[in-house]
Amino acid sequence: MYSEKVMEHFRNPRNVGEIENADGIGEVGNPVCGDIMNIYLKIEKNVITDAKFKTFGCGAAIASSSMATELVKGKTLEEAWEVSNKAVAEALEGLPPIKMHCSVLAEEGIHKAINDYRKKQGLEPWVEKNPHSHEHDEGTCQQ
Amino acid sequence: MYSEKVMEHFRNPRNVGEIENADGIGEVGNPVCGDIMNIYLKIEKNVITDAKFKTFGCGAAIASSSMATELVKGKTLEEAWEVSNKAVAEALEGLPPIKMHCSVLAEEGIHKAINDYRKKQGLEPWVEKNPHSHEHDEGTCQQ
Amino acid sequence: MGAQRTVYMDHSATTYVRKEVVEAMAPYHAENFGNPSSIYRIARESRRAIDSARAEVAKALGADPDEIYFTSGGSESDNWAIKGVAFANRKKGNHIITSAIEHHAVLHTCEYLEKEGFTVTYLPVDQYGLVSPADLEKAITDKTILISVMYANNEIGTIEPIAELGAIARMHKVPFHTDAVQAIGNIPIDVKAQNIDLLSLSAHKFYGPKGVGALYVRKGMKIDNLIHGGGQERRHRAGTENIAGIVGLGKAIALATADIEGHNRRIRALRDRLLTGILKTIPHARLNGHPEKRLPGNINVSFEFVEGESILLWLDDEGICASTGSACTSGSLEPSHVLLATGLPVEISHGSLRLTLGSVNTDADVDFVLEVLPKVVSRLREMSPLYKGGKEGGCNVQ
Amino acid sequence: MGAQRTVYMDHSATTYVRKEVVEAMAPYHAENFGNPSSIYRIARESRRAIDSARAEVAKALGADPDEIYFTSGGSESDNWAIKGVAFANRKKGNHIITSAIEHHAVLHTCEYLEKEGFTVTYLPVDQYGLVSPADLEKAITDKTILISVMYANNEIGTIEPIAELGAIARMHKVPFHTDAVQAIGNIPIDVKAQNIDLLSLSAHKFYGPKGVGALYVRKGMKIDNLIHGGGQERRHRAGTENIAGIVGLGKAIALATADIEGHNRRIRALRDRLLTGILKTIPHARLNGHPEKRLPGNINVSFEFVEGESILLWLDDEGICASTGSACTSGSLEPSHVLLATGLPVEISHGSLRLTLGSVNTDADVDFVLEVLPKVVSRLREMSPLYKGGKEGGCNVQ
Ligand SMILES: Cc1ncc(COP(=O)(O)O)c(C=O)c1O
Ligand SMILES: Cc1ncc(COP(=O)(O)O)c(C=O)c1O
Repeated sequence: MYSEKVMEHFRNPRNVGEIENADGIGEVGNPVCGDIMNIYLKIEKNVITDAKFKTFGCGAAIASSSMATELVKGKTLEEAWEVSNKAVAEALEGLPPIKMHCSVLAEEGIHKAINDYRKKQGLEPWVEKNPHSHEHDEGTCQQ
Repeated sequence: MYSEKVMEHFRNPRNVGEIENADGIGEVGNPVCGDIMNIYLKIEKNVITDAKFKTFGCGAAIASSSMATELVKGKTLEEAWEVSNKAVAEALEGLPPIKMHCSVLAEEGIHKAINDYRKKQGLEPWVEKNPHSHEHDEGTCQQ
Repeated sequence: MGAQRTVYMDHSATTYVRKEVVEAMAPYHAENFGNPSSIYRIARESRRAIDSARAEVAKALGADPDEIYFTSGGSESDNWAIKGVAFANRKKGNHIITSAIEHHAVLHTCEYLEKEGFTVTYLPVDQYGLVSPADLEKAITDKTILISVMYANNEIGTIEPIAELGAIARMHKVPFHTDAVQAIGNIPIDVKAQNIDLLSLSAHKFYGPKGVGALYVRKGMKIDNLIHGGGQERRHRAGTENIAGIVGLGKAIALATADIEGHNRRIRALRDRLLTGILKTIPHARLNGHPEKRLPGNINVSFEFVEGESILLWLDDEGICASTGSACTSGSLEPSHVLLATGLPVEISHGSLRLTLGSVNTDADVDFVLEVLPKVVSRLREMSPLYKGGKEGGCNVQ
Repeated sequence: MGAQRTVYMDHSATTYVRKEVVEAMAPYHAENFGNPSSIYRIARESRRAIDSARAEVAKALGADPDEIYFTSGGSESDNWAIKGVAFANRKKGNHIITSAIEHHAVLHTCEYLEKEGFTVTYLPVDQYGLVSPADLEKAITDKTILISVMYANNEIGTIEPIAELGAIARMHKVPFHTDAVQAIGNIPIDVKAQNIDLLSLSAHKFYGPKGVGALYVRKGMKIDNLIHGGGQERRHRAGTENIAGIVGLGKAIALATADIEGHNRRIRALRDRLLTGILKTIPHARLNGHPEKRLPGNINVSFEFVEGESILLWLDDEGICASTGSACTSGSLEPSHVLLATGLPVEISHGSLRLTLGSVNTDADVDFVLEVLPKVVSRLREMSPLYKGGKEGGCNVQ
């Protein structure tokens, strides 16, 4: 059911762990729904110099976290903000339809970590351009 | 589905044919129902000295005609009247439930031939003791 | 008695499973047995096998793979199509149109729906068993929610004008189902070109295994499930998949549709020689069904003055496998509803014989039947009270 | 990666077909393929084969052969039993009682009937998954027309007090159905002694083929047909019989019930060693289901802080076949309705693993799982944000 790329990132996830004193942290998901992602960013001069994650979830959730952190490393915050869930899924050579929400979660985690950083800097948080259906809010896990 | 005995009487039916100037003739059944039996009896001194049949019908109908004519040969009319459909079926080592009506038809054919004889002799026809549901009347072929 | 040889001429009742199909199925019993809903390797292998069988069925019909649902056979497919569409569209209307000569899987389902408050029109057929497109058009009302007409009849082999009927249904926006159980492998089918919305098929009629079939459901159809439960068949047909059976169905349909014309040419030649021989050597015999628009292997003849089962028993003694009426109702005393619908008198319909030729048959088989059958019929006629040397009809006796 | 070995521990999802069964089925594909409704020799052979399979099933259940009807599997049997009894008894009442932990083949059928105007009571279960006879008794009203409680649960293995539930149903004269799909071959069943009126079974759960099952229907039950059509199965289940499948079912049930105790003893010993090992080596693990009243091969454990699918993927990489939730719903995100019904918190239910042992498993298999599984769980816990060295529960995060 999963692409080779997904399985490769699941088996050898990149960037597992936490960053001590991370500049931005994004916690998304809900244990009731079976997936939680914590994203940790190290940011220097508007550039993401390191990214790590901790994830409770299925194979797609782990692979999406791994891929998303890979994709944003080295990018400016503006560039990183543009890394969409689609980009994550594509980089993974596709996800089963039923698992697309995992890539959404990864995008949300990155966004939340960036806005966490911006808030700590006293900046306005950026607004989601394409708000997802927020299926993970309020303990409802509808697809 | 048929016993060996049924098949044997089907393959080698006894008493096929008509009796010229038969003393009693019984015609029963209905082509609409898929079976017709004509029974011919030769009767001398109240004894059936010969019996023949012609039948249009399934394997069980042919075997029942064959067996019934065999059973009544040599019997007095009173004895022959008592040859029931059950006796015919038993002599055939059983009939499938769906085919029991064929043995009923054979009994009716014998009865009708006997009463035909009695009427020709100016005698009262005998009355059926256990009238069957007469499934072959009036073109209805209900089992 | 014990027959020396077997001549199987009942391919419309069922076929043997061909060698290539048995072989294709073999690995799915004891080795690749994984439940395709599971996640691990042997289960993914099952999933792949089912996907590729689905693709074969889709290709054979000109459909999309995700319009194909596997079932347990033709009867389930018919029941599902008819009840599923009827119940799902009950708010729109309660009128169903079908024909008088459908298989019982369609007719008895319709009768059941009549008890549930639906109204059913049973279209008549002409003497050849053909449904008239004009009759269909007239029968459609604004309450009509389903039309179901079989592709080819199982008893008399008549092929219905499906494309025309489908076009009328489409014009009136009524879902159109066809029971193609007897047609697959004999007639090239294209569900899109022929405006077919739902189509039933069953593997054991084209050299596949018994107990597996499929329903084609055009995308966008409203249809209730018949078997609820697990999420199999994209949530439309519950039950752990019969993988070996599905693989067998896929292989069988691919083989059956690979060279329909070549197959037909051979079968038709045998059939025509047999039919001509029967009609020439046996008096008071008549062909039932359409002279040309019929399945290539089908012969259905009525012999006056004799009854069908007796013929079958004698043929069986000689090793010839045939049927009378439809296979499902043999053993019952009711005359064929199909023959009656074509206007054949009841008493003659009792004496009908169906011979359906298929892959296994040879010229020698035809010769053998032509040798045996006339003897059997004349032997039975000799003991028939209806037969007076053929001078008198059987219908007016008594 | 490519696993060196395969350790199959998903016998509740499906089993391989055992050798004796494959062999018993073999003649019915290409040789004895006759349609049992037909009259000729090869067809009578099919009829005989079906009759003797029916006798085997009857013997295994303590039923009469003419109380056994062959179907396409457990799901069809469940659908037929429930819809058939519900629709046939609609005039008497519209109330159905079942349990909260039934298989979806029962639950979704009940939900469908709710849309059709029936009322359904879903009996709760205790922390072990047991239905209480007292609850059943209280739920019965004078409108109750059917009670359906499964014999043994497919996820957590809990065995229900069927004889007691059956006695209550009988006392109130309500038909009692049990889904025994997981029980056959594991528990000796006697439908008469246990007051069972209808019972579903499926061959692929006891080393038989997929796509074939049976429904036991006690004589005198009022039940509508689910699949209408030909006169097969004494006019109660239409469709040309899946002879090979039915023969396989007959053989498989005879073998599976020949020595239930011997079979269980062996499986239970392996299971207990595996379970003890898991609970000893993996912290924050808990057993789901009843400690004693459970299927001999069933283990269902929850591991806090990790998610089930990830465990399965890693196990698959090592060649271990297992499942999480029920096989039919894996791939879905919904937590198991069974685990939730036992009161397990949602977040923990996501981390459940089902290992179901069967004939093929050995001591070496158990050793291998005990070697691999702890590593997998700890590896996943290391990357889990919920796991803080086990000091904090997973439930109250956020
Ligand atoms: C308890 C239970 N009932 C019903 C079924 C359905 O059986 P089948 O998949 O054979 O239709 C299953 C297995 O899938 C089951 O475990
Ligand atoms: C036209 C037609 N429809 C439906 C069926 C039923 O198919 P099955 O016996 O596979 O259920 C048959 C054959 O029996 C048939 O000939």
